[in-house]
Amino acid sequence: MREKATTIYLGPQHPGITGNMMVRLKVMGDTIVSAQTEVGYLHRAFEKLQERRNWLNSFTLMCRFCVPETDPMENLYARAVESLDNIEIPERAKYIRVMVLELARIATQLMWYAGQNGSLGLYTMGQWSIGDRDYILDLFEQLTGGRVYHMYQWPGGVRRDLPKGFKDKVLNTLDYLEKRLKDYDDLMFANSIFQKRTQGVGYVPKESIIEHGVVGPVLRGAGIRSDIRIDEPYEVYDKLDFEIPTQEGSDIWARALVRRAEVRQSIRIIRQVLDQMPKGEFNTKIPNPMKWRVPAGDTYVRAESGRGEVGYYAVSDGSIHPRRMHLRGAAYVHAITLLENILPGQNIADVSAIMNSLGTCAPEIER
Amino acid sequence: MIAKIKAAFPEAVNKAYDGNRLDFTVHKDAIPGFLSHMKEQLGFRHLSHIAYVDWIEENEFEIVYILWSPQDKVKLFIHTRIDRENPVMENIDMIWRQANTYQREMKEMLGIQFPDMVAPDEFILEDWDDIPPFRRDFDTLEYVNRTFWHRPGREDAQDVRETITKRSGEEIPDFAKKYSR
Amino acid sequence: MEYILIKTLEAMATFILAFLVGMTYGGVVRKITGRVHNRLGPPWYQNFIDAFKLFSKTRGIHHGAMHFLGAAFLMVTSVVSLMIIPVLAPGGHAWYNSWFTNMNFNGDLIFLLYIMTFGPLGMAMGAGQTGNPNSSIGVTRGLSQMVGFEIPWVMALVALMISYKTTSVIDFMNIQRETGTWLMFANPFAFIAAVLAMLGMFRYSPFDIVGAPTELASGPVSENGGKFLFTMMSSGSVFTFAKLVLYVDLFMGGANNLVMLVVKTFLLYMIPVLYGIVSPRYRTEQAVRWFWGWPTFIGLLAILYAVMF
Amino acid sequence: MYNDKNSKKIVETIQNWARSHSVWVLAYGTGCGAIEIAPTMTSRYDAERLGFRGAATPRQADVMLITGYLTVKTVKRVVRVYEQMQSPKYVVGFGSCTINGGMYYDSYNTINLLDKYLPVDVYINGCMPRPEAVIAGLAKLQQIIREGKANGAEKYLENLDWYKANQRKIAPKWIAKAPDYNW
Repeated sequence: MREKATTIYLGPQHPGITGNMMVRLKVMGDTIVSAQTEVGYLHRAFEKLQERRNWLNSFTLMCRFCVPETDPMENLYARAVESLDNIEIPERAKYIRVMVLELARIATQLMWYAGQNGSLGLYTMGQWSIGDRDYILDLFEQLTGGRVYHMYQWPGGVRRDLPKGFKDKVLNTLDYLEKRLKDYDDLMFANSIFQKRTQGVGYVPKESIIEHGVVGPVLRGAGIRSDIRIDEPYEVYDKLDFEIPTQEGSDIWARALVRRAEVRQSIRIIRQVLDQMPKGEFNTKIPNPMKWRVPAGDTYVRAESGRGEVGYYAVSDGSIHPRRMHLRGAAYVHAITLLENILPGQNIADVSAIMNSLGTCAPEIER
Repeated sequence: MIAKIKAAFPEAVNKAYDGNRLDFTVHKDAIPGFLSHMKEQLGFRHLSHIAYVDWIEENEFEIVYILWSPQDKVKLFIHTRIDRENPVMENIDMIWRQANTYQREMKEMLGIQFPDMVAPDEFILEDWDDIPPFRRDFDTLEYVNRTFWHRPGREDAQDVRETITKRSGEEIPDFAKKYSR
Repeated sequence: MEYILIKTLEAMATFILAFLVGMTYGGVVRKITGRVHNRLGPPWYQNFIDAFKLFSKTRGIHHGAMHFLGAAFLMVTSVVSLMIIPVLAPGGHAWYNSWFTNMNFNGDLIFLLYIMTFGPLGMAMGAGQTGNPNSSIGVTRGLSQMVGFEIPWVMALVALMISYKTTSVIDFMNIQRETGTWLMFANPFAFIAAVLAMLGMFRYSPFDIVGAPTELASGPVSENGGKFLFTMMSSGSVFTFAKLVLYVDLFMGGANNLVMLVVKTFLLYMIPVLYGIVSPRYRTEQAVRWFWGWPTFIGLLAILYAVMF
Repeated sequence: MYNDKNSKKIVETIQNWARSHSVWVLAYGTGCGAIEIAPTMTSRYDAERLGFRGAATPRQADVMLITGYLTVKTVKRVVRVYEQMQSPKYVVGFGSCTINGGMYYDSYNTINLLDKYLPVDVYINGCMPRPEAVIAGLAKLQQIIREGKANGAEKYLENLDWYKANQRKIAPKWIAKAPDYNW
């Protein structure tokens, strides 16, 4: 049976692939018999380069880990260094960080709207949501100076305070987004063809959740209420009031509903943050970065990104260079073993949709 | 929790930390039994991370398994050291399938051998015939100079600090002198 | 001799008209899609620039003789079906009317049914020659989709044939002129079934499963660039125009002059386009199942209607 | 009459104008710059109004955007994809990583100079370039196409040995397996 199967190389040059990776499919007709991922097209060896940078220079490498969602990585690095060096950051910095993280989450989910619908052939959705994502990037640009790469949440707080009138801008953008989300629902979730394409497709069985380390929207789409923001609250998430949406079904449709609800929760969180944000300092002074020696030790911090749990293991040996930095990405476990596990038996038309709904992010896998 | 683990594995050495962190050091042969016991009995269901450090001074590799217990909300760090000369490690991808990916990366980046692991040879690198790149004795800049080209900079490119001192007459601190060109 | 010469000139005029109108429709569709996408969109003449650019590519890779046949079959199909279909209604009084009465004959509807399935077969040969797995999968999808929408389409035509005892397009147009009612009102079920089949015929979403870019990089044409793609593009636009004209002739009483022709065809063309902009893509078996559901049922109704009344 | 010099020149001018106004971009995000291609192509900065449009396969594409750093593993694929494209074809280097390696200048897995391996027509600097910068670079590409100066493919064919030598230096085993110029 395997002998008659034809091999199809999906990627690296393929419009349906999220990021620069390859999936080698053996198909019989339209049904996939076996799948084998091949990654490594984006390997830049960050963790090797950080052995040659000092503690502040390696911070600028951080946001390059996962391009669609850069802020959780910066947050991880800042918190790792702070916990190694026992830096206490002011309250206002924590609130600003939470606001930036949630804005980044909204931007990521809008990017996901585009990818999911583009993989299903509904290109109008992609045009709309990426056009609206740019308004969030404008907020980032005014706040940090960069559209995609921010380098904003550095060890010791954030790099600069909120500009004048920034709060009103954020609120206007959120109001606009809430209006647009209704249109998205009408175009996407109320669409019978979209439901036909997604319901029951890309099913992640319950028994493979533990052994594959499934996290994030995929886990919540399987009906398990797990989120790093409530499991071990990291900035001021324990003072905020928000829900963790879950769905039964564990297919693309369930994950889509989870992400749809997460955007609304993020908007709610940002509103609370802007209300409760205290006055005061936004940064604690860090020692001179040229000769900043972080005391020896190791730590592991985790954060919840739009694709799930991202963790960061940092080791310092008391020198001006980091000893070892190791990122744990959500896509690192989703896009390789889990994808190879659930692809056989699926239709070849659904591969890119499944990859999008698993939150595949190729640069995060290879780092 | 510490007592439970101690009862099961008396030889495990633990290190005290505050917060929700448990820290154990286990010999490498006991790793699969230890991990499966943690997963099945003590509820550390989620393998969060497998990190690896190259301690070239002690001539050892360190592998850190980080588990997470959803109901107790506890992080468990399991350190183990293996020899750097002939690195061989136990395969655990029958406990957590995702460990297969981590082990492929370790095999490629440090050259650690996992005897009974089923996986393709190449993970990230392709046709790599140098020493495994994440060992600390692999000098990446030297490799770059040997393999690629650097674009020559402009001759009139000034060092930023010198330009600033020329303009404003400020003093360069001593520590910064050794960084300036 | 002069007769043949004049006929040839008229045929060339028809072809040029079809080419211009078809390409312009393509550009206008891109413009409309862009407007729906909240953006400006390309100019309406963008397709002409694209076609000329493709034509002036200096290198074209081919994969053997069959590869050429793929493009050639498409061109032959579109041109022949255009030559069979009468572009303008007989009774018109415009000075150019006599140009566009092409070589139609009794029973040309049967011939059209055959020739319109001819192009995909040639495409299949060409795509098989390229050796690209995406192409072969796309061809399989295309043929299965064709099997899907051919059934309601044939049912609609059979209903018309039964009720009017003719298989000539010209006769249908004459009947509509004499009775004064368009066939879309005379036999509405046939019209609905034919329009539903048209959704699949024009291969806009949700039935663009043949060349789905995110699934199998543009499918059968994925190995064709340069002049091959130019041939396919132009033949596709000519074929679009031919099919639209056929629909107008059969159901909307034809057109007496070019303005009416453009108006009617454009209105018909907007049905698949506007439906496609807001809908995702079906899977292959879903598409076939859809065609064999309501459209086929409505086709049956049309035949019953034709038999009874 | 066709072989007349002036008529040839006129045809060339018209062809270059058409090429400059219909540029199909190959959908191949080789690096992190690809994240800014989406806003460039979609509704805010609408590049299709200038004639840019995505092409799914190398056979149909005119320009390849090297979006950011190129790892050694990707260079091999990029070279093959570039050789499968049909001339006239153009390459746009994207971001400072393609110019001088950028912040990965000392990474063992990313190349530093793109123009040692492929003929680059236009460089867009920045890390990463904003959509406005991308559109400006593409407009520059349109301009040099219109002037008939975008002859990267001819340059590549003329100095094929030099390019192949450079590619062999980083990928010795792979190029040995592949044919010299594979369509």
